[in-house]
Amino acid sequence: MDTLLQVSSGLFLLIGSFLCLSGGVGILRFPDFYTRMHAVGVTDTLATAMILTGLILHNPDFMVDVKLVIILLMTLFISPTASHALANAAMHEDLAKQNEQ
Amino acid sequence: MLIAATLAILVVMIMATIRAVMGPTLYDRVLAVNMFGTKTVLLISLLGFVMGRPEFLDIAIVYALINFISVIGVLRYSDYFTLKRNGEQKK
Amino acid sequence: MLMGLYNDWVVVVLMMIGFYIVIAHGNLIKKIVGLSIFQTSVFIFYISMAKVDGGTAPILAEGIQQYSNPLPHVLILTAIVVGIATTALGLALAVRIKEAYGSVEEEEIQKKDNLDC
Amino acid sequence: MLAHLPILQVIVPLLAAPLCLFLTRPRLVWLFAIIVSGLAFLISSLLLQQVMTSGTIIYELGGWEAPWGIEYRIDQLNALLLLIITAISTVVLFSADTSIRKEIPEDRHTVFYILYLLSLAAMLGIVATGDAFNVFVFLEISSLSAYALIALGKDRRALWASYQYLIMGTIGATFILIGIGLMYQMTGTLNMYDLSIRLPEVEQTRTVFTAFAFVIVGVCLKLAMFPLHLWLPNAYAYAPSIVTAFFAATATKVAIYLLIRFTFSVFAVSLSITHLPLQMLFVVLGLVGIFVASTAAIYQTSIKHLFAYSSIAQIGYMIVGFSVTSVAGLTATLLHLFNHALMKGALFLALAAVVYRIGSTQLSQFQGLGRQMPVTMAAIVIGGLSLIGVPLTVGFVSKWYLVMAVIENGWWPVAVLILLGSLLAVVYVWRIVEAAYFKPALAGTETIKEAPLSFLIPIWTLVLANIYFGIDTRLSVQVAQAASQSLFGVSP
Amino acid sequence: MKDLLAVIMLLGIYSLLSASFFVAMDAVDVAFTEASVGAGISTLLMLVAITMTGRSEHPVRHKPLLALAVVIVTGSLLIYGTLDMPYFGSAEAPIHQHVAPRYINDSMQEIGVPNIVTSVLASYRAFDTFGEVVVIFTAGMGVLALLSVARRPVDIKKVNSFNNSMHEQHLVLRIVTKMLIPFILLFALYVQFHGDFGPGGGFQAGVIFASSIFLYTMLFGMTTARRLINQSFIQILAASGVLLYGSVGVVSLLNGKNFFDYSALSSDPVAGQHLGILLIELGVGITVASVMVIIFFKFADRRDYSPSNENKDF
Repeated sequence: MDTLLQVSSGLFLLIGSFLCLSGGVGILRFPDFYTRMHAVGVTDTLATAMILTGLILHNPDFMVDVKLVIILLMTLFISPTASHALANAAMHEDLAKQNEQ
Repeated sequence: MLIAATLAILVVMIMATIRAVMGPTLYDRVLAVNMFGTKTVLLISLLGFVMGRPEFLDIAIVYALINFISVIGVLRYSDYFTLKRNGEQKK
Repeated sequence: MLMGLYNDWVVVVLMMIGFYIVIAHGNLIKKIVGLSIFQTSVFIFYISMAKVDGGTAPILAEGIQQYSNPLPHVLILTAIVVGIATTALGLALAVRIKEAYGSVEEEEIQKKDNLDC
Repeated sequence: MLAHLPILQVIVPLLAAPLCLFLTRPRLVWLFAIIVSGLAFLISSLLLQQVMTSGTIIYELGGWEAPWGIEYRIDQLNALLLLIITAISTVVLFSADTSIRKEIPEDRHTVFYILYLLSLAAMLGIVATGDAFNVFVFLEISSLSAYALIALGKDRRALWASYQYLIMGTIGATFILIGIGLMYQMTGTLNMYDLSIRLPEVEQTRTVFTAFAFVIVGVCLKLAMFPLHLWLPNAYAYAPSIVTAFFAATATKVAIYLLIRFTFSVFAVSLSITHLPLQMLFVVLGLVGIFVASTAAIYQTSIKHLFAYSSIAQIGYMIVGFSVTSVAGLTATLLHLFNHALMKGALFLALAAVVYRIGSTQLSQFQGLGRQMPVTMAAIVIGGLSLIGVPLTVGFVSKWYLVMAVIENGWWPVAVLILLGSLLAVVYVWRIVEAAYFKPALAGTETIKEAPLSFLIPIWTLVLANIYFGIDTRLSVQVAQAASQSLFGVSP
Repeated sequence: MKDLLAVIMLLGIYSLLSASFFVAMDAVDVAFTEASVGAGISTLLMLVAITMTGRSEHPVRHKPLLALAVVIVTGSLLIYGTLDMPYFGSAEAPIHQHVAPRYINDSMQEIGVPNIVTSVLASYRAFDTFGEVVVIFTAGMGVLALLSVARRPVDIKKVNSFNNSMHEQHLVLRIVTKMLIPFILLFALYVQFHGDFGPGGGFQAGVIFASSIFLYTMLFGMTTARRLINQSFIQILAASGVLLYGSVGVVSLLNGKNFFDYSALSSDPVAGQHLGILLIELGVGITVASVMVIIFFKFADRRDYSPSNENKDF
């Protein structure tokens, strides 16, 4: 049971790190803002969820797990909202520019 | 595995910083800062485990909150500039 | 020596970057940003001296022998508060200066002052 | 309650400041502030008496003994400073209500008194404490309230002066913080007394040298010592007159105190003077400061600027006396510190009265004022004579002691230069006298009346003190001597 | 970097980085504070300030050689000073030998609080912390003195319509924020009262509490927020926080002990210490939260009503 937990925790962390890195490559290499936004927005949320799940599996202490779950929930709420707000603001600015032209 | 994940996050943080410095638009920077913030949250949680005292996750919660608030702040006040500029141009 | 002190040298470089921004830039907001960097670097300097190899955070728990030094942490908590207080007041002054002079550039303000005299 | 006097000294004004917010009318706040300041004055006189009879008082805050907790350590030097600060503050406050009515909008009066009390309490805290980090904290309270008070000035240049002061002051404070950090790293303690015991063991290290340099530069920034004085003239000239009177008489004194405390108590004399070329450096900077600032004072067109530059010159005298590093030299510095507070308090308060009547301190506006405001102008003249160092005024006493101390050390040229510096003071004081008494009044100024009593009484209290302590020097000299002897560890 | 907005964001990153460094250096309390203050509050204040002072910086014309010289001299002096310093992390350094061991070994018996930083902060060096609260109070009063505006708004309607147009587009944000705010407030309370056992305490709690109000204000507008929070009430609150802290000291004075000697508060010294720490942390929290709100509101007020905006078309 213990080894199973350890192995699955490691697996989650691995996937999380991979997603993180791909997001990082995305923010550097993609050509314009919206594509970068896509790269970051998707991987950020998923990678965070993966790594935090990995940590939860890693740790048997109840209090710590509760806090990790809270962080997880908060990221699930906050990350997409922030991405949404950002994209929204960028869209508005673009629209404003087009109107001028 | 924990250490590998920490290193991966550090690398991503460097990437985000590069984007934040390069820009070119304001929104790219905000995006990079936001990404940097979420990665800091992860880094703090991981560091707690690496150092063997994972009780201090409260800090990570604060980071998540502050990150959200500062993104909202930047957007809110950059709106101010955009609207002000548009207003001036209309005149 | 290199291994023992590299950390302090990095801090010194950071401090001096902040210090340079304060005295070399003419924009009032940027000066405050510089002050902020300068102070934060001093905080890093204090905190790094508190670290003990193999120590952990100074919150007592069973089975831990070695703790880092809590006193610099306390001092820096106070200093952070002082820093934010200074920043707030400096920004308030910058805002008032903008209203009174119509600019936050050191050169322009001095030019307008010389006209007054 | 007598045992708790050291802490009450600081805590009474400190807790009174937030209480002001509960009072509804600015007038009430003013009365309250006077009462509090008077109470602080009473406490400081009791403290001085106690220290003179029974020696150093130690007060452990929170009941924790010294290197672990924070302690207040009051010796003769601190007690003298506490007395000066509270006395000046109380006298100045008497005219505050009348003066700020003209200079500050009504809705800021309460905030003004709160900041004033905070500034007072913070200066007392800096002087009373025996803990190096506590000095930093209170230094910041006093600086923050000073920035805000200066920015309340009517002219827009007050804002700019205040901003420059904020930048310089924060750099200075951060330098002090770095210095304290380095000292702490070498000794492991923050308590000044403990530091003075543990520093000699490591005094040869480069780290302690750097720590000393940073603390001294930081304090000198706050002190406005000669090459670092650039923020001071504008800050004094554009602040509300009452604020100028209070700060000119006290703020630089607190910085001098810190300089003395750090060089003589914390770093032993052997380290600060023997190992470093500090003595020469200070003498030269002090003398250059006297000449540059006095010359600058002569060319000013605004009297507030004139006296601000003269303050920088007077700091030069204190630095010279201090760099002699003998009991006599330090006595002269302390005497001058006390006397200069009296002179500048009187002078700037008189200027506040002039501002109240004519709304300006330009020299050209002073024409004929000798006849229109005879009592105020007489005070300015006596204060000016005291600045020059004419016998029967306090200025003479301290210059006398200073010259004697310098000669005792065999520095003849320095003594001559000090006297030459006084001649420059004659020139700038004469310019005021000339304008006020020997020029016809400007057209349309016939209606100017003498200043109201709320100004005249405090001004003349200070002027009479100027004369009294110029004639009867027993009290001031005795305390100054006792303080400098205790700093050098000589038993009286 | 001529765009100040970008500069401020990078400053935020620097602050976050240094806070992560503090965690790595075991200074959890400091990291907590630096994150909420450096990355949160000061970034926000700077953002508000540049909406009033302008976003771009003029190029520097002259070459700042003097500044460079000063910086190099100072820097080399510091490097020179580091040469004799104890090495990084060495347990033999004087600071780990002299004063600190007592805090680490005896604070549990003397004060009974597991977080050593809290016990040093709130009891051994309580007076420093009192000074810290007064610093914050002074800053609040200073901002009040500098930025107060007369009650008369320039054109309240215009300002409001401008603000509203900004909020309408943020429907999603508003809903998420409404869900988050109660949680943030709860978390602030947790930090406030959990400071004895883990990282946190009055200062951090105050900042978190204030930042939830900032969030609300940014999304729902000043007018709504002002309906919620009365200005003079919040000033009184700031003062009473300082007074609460001070009065704990006064009570111990009246009981014949030294100022801030909490053992006077109860018959059992350790219980007295505990009570004292609880009370002063509460005082700190109240003052910090209310002063932060005062400062933020004054800045925002100034922008909406300032005379320099009078003629501008919003």
